[in-house]
Amino acid sequence: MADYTNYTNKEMQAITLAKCIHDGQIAIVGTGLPLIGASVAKRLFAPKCNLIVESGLMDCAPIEVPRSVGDLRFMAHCGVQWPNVRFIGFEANEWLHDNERLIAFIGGAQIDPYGNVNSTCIGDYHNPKTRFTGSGGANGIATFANTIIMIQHEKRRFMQKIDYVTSPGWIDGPGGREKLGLPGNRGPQAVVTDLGILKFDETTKRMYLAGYYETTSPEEVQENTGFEIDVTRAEKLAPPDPEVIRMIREEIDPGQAFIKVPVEESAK
Amino acid sequence: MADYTNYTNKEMQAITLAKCIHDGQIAIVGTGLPLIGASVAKRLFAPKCNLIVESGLMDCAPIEVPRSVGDLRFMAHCGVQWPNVRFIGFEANEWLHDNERLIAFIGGAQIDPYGNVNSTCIGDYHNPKTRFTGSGGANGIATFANTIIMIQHEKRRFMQKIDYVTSPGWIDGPGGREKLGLPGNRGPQAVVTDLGILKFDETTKRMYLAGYYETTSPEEVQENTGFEIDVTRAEKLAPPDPEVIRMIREEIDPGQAFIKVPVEESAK
Amino acid sequence: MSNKVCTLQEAIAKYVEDGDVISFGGFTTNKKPHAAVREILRQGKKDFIAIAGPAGMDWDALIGENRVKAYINCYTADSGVTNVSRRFRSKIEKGELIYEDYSQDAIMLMLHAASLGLPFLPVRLMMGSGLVDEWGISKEVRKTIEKLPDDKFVYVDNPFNPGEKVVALPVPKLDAAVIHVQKASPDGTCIILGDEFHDVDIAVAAKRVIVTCEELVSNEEIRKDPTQTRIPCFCVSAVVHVPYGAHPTQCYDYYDYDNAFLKAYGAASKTEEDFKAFLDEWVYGLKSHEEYLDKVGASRLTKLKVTPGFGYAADVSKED
Amino acid sequence: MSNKVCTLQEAIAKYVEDGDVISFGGFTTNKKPHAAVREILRQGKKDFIAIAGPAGMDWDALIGENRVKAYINCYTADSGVTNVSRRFRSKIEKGELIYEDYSQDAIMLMLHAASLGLPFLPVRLMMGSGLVDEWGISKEVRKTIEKLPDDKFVYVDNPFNPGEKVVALPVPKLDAAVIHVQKASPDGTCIILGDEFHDVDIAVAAKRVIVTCEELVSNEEIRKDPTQTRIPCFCVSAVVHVPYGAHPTQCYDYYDYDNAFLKAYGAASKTEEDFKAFLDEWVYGLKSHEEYLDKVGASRLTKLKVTPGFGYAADVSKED
Repeated sequence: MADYTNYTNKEMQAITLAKCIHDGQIAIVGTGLPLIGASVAKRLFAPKCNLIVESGLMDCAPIEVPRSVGDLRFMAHCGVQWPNVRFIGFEANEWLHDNERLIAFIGGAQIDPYGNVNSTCIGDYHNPKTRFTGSGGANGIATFANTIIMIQHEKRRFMQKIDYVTSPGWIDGPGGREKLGLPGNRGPQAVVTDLGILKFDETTKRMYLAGYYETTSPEEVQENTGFEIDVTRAEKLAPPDPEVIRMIREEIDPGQAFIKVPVEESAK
Repeated sequence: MADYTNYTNKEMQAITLAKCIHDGQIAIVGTGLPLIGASVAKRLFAPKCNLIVESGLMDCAPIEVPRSVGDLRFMAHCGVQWPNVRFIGFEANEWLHDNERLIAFIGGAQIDPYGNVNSTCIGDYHNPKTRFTGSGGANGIATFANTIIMIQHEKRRFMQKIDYVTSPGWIDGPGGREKLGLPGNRGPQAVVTDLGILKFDETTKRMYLAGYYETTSPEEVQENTGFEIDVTRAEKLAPPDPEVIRMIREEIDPGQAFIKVPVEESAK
Repeated sequence: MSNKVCTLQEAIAKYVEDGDVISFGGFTTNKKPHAAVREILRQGKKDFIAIAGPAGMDWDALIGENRVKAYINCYTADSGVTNVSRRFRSKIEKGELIYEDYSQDAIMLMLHAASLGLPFLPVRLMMGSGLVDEWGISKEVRKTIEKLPDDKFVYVDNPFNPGEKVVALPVPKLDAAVIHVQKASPDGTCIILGDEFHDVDIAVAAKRVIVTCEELVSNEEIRKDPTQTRIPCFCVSAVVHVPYGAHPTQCYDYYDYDNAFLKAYGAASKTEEDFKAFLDEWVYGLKSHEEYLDKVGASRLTKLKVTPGFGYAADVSKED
Repeated sequence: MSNKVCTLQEAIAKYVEDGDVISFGGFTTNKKPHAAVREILRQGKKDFIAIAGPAGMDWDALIGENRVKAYINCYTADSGVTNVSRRFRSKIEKGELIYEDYSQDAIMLMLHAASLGLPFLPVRLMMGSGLVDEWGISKEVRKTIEKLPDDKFVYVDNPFNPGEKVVALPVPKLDAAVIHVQKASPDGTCIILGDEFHDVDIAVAAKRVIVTCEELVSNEEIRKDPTQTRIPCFCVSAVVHVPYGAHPTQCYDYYDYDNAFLKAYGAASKTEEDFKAFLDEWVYGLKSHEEYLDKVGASRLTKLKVTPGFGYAADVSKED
């Protein structure tokens, strides 16, 4: 029998992402961890949630893990294969209609205390040390939808000031979005890392540690965060049910496209 | 044997319209006479012309005469069933690309010496004596495409000043379109009536009589035109080949949806 | 996925409100949601701000019944049957309708811009015409109608082409949209065959969307070939199974127009009295769409079926 | 209707010009017109103003070969294979590429606005981000590049909502577009299956349009079911029959991506030397698409065929 109690922080991260989706919500997912998380959510926590992707594929139910948001695996048996511009319009109209249904997952290379995210470059934009892909759909998503940010928890990524804002978060605190022309009633809801889950203070809009994994600690989170972070409200999150781990390893990502099974397990 | 020499002015008008389409052109047609004309053109004078309609149906080849631009008879076996906005974009891009392919047919209730057309109302716009449908696609067409105007030749329709400009023509002469923001290299090319064909002077952009039917005369045209019109350049147009009349009556509009066969003929 | 199937009565009662900014799908005599319009008439809903695309007897009847507070219009005729809808004409000639004219291009792009969520819409349309020279609804009157923008349009400069003046159009904020489609599933996913017209635009742009459908198919069935689907479930509030829901207009791949019916309406609508009698007979005198269908008659409906291979009710019986 | 069928060499030679403002269809690893891109590489065409939608190895290879004068971009990666395209990254890090970042939403809407013929495009996008704070190409440099607008964007007021500032984007003027479709007819009518992405937009917006297709069907055949067609003949300059023309990317209903090939490119493109060697082997060393297909190999291509009922190359051989 395979061992499903030896869960990894990455698996814990996927499950924590999954719990961010409320039942009945429409989750904008990409590939990778958010898709794994959304798949877990759809099977366990939020069976009535629906998945959409920024390329315009609405109401997806991939059987095999897609590699990109334009993948045929997303297209097969989805609800509608919309061109991208209709997705953009849908996203904007959800805000215009004051609907609270959208929850989106975005990633990045750097994040600041207000959840502003950089996925464009390290260093000066014009002479970058490292260049990434650019915005993709993330900027539009961060404009109109509530987001869950997914990022590796490292000091060099959690920075007081990031090099470039690809996807706006709460800018510099309360009222920050409005003054720049962004919808004020949308923004990042949580940051899910390999160490825990961070949320934003309702008053200050600054990040605080809301939960950490059994295998991590508030201290470890602070050590890996490049700015002062409030850990006083943090709770230890319960470990995952082995059945959930089994589901991820055997059903959702059997090819280990995005989550590697621990070595002792895969060597078995 | 049916008599195909007893052609009517309406049939002559359809044939004159047909000759306005050059081979290889894309004709924007509605229903009624322009469609009859375009069908004649496609069969005889311009076999490589294509028909499109403002509802977005591209490259139509109706077998039975459609009653409206959204008719299933236009949709069946057309090239593409575009939504209307793509038609609008296509029309605008033909101008942006400096293509000279489009030729459009529009109708109206009133026309002035510069080919400005009213299809909205008789009398004051706010308190009209008679209200018509409104613009439909005609305004956009008159903005971006060269047009052929089809109208009954009556004094009350050919006016020095029309009650409302639904579809702009040459406005008030040379430079008139440009100064109002309209493409200056597009505009009305001819007016085809039940009495003849009128064109626009290259220098003054004012209407003149270019041709009249065997059954009419320059004098009759002037009598039925509510403004001074130059008839000195007018030529008598050759009568139609009986074969063309046969084609209209037997093949193109056998149900007499838009062109009535003369009474002695239909009573036969 | 939630099940949105309900009766036509329930759908109209719940998702169409007095005073709504509302738009209908279809094009003059093609795929107009007439069954839903008849139910709107029956339920007495009123005070609409109509963003009428190419309209016909749908809006003409509502205008005739004084249900329209402001009519934003580009074309109103059951084209090919009447050259202008008669109640529309009559109310305007009598000064009893508040109306605004745009070109069809402008209105279709405005609805499209709404579906794209644009803040406003700059176009090179309507210039040099009465459509910019005349405002059907003055700024003063507009200010008294809450859901109408204060301006019909505004000239703005093209920031990328100095000196070029273009027309900025307002983007409508639709409260409700009603469309008729060929197939829908209980969750609201829709298949539209033939020209979609502006149906997808208004389904995305409106807050409340009613879909009437020829065939109700399972959520699983409708996902078998997503190259055919056009509207995702998220956009739809109610799904109503209404066979012949577009009668007397056409429905691609299903049925042709009922020209005799349209002609009868065209004739009746010439006078107030005949119009009222027509509605009494075909709308108010009937409790439901089912009664309407029975009154139209099964054999008459059967004759409207499209001829396979033609897409309309062609008479091929005399073919050699 | 004119016959527009020609060879890939002829199409690229005639309809793609040095200095073109150009856009390709498809989405990262789906339906990219790679055969055409390889021919563009072979013919030495250059100095492109690229309006790159979600790009991958298509634009990465052209950037690596210094064919791009200005790169208007939102995303460049064969996503799922490389997290960023390596020549793109390298050229930027070395300061050897003139580039501008927009969000994907912005670029897709800009191409759509071009297809609609809008004079400019107001959006509520990119605000509060580096996308408005930083200009990749300064106004000064823009003025030296004839076919680029002088401004990346301009803030304008929403004339219908006093006080609201929105972002006005320029509408690109495309000289050329290249798309790959499932079926086309000699006159240029196209069937696109699966997500059309921005393919129809660029086909309408561009002055010259090259269509490569999996299957060339007759003008009559393609009109049998116009619910499937997406692009009318009028928009197309050249039709080229190029089976597997999107390889190594996907083509809905036809074949899956060749992941090993994409991975090989991803690895090779990490260094200038390996990148050059890869192109020598797979582009310059081959005279035509036919030679390319033979080199890829028939059995390898066969394995990519989509599994009926799945839409991708699913392994159903182990099903119970």
